[in-house]
Amino acid sequence: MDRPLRLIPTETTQSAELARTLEALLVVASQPLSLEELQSACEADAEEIGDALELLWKRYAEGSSGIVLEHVAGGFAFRASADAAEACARLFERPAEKGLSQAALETVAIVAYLGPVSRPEIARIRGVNVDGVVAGLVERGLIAEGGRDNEFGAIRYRTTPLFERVFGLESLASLPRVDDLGADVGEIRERLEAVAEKRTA
Amino acid sequence: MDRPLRLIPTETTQSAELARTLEALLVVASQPLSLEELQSACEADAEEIGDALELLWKRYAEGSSGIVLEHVAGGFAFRASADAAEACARLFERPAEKGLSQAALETVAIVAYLGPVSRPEIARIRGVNVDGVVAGLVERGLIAEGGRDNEFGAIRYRTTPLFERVFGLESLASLPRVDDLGADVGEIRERLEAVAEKRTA
Amino acid sequence: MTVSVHELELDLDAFQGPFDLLLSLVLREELPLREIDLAEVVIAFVEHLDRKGELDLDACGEFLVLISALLELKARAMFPDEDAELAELEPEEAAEELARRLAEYRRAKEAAQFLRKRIEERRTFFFRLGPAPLAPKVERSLAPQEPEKLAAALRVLAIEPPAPSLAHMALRFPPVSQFLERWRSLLRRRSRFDFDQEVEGLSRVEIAVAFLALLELRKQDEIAIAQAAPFAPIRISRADAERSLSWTVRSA
Repeated sequence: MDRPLRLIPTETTQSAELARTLEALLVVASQPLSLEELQSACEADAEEIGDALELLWKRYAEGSSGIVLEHVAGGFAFRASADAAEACARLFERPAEKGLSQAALETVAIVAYLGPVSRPEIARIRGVNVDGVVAGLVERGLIAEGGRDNEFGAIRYRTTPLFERVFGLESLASLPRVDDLGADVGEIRERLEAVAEKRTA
Repeated sequence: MDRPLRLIPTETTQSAELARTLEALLVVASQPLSLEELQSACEADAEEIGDALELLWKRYAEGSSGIVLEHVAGGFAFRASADAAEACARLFERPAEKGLSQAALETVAIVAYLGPVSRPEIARIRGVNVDGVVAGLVERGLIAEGGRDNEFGAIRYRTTPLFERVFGLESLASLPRVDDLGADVGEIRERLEAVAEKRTA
Repeated sequence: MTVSVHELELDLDAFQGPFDLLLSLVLREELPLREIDLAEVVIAFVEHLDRKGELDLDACGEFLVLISALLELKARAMFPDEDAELAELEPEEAAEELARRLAEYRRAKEAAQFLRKRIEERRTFFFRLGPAPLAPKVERSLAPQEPEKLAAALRVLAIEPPAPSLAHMALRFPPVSQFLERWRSLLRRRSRFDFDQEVEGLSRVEIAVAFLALLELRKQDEIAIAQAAPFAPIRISRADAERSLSWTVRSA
């Protein structure tokens, strides 16, 4: 290194050290790690973790490394850079999302928006039996059992952290609002009015 | 960047690019990746992969990053740096479980009071197959192998010092008394076996 | 014979082609009707009429008949195994329920579309599923345990099994007719009653037979059975009594 020597404030070296610990945690974790998990594993406060994450955020940005840090499913996690997608595709399958049918997407959407919901409730909305689809989604790890309607009632399902990860959501709260038919009705009315106007004109 | 510009040999940039792809592959892999796997994923030859690995080797050496590249039997894999061992241990520490299942409790009680005993003996008393429960207790370190019935006989199990710690016993001699079940180990065993026989009848 | 309806070209999310083809695909059940946005079809028809510049009454009539048939089919499809349930609702309630389900299904479809887009956007993002190859082993620890639990567990194993019971041999089934009479006479005095209240104190077998008697009466259209929600009290009323507003249990 031919950069001039300068005094490095302690704070920065602390952050750098903490950043190394975070790297270590993130590279072995099997799920995104929340701020709280990082804090208690490092025995550091939120601000310290925040500063260290800041460093990692730059180091592992898309384009600067093969490893990319992302904020997803309520936590932080490493993923492969998009540049390496082809190489990754040669080596790894995507068992969670590969070949998801329209029925499966609709079902997992219902669970994400209305969950926890039971199979009968999903069937009622989709208008068909959903037993097979639900079992498939459980197998993929996108939804999981989460309690019962009541003590002896139907099993209810909710989406998993993997669901949020696969679909790149920071949390379920970041699902877009799916509004009532409001927008559609408005659009239909507008188009009909346009026709009517032309006729009377 | 205030570093002087210099010509970078093409080979190096190629290696750097390949190194990024390797980083990506290694961060996604759930098993060590062999040289062959890296080659076919990157569509590169052994020498090219070797050069790229050389770069990673320095970048992810113990002491320079929280992520450490390791060469194990199956190939290459990332691990957490030794410096982060404590933080990792805290991350992977599970909250202590409250208690054992009834099956595990009955099994460990048999081993504690009647041990050393073999799996077939435990199975006879409990009236069910106990292979899974015994394996679980061994894995948790509450019981351990301790000799055989005879030279070629079934493996016998006894409780461990960890078992004594968990149950707050100074030694097996301080197990709660069960005089009501029989005067000595032989009698208790006979009684339990007799009841088990009636149960399965 | 007009040709306007047949030459109506559609360009919908789920279908592209002439209206004719749409009809035949739906009737052959090769295209699920719930995928088709019928409002779009209506708009397409109105725009088509507008382009022709003249009001073709025959075409309008034919279109109205066809589109209402499709709407009814679609409505029925929302209640696959529950026609009876829908039929037993008051018309306004049925309409409301239908609208609610349509809206819910539409929302689910929109959400699914969003999710599909997300998968597409993240197609180039790979991440590890499951633990890292060299992750530390997870330690399972056990909280301190009471030693008395060990003795208790051993004592459980020493409990003599009960002598084989012959009690089930003596199970007696009260005749269904007994309850048929009981329910009929009760309904002669009162227009409705709560099943749970009436069978309080009876044995399980008796309650089962009492319920069978109810189903028999229901089959003969003598009574209506209603339950506000699963596990809520079951309400029985005379078939001729005014209909309850709550959801009606069908054939059970």
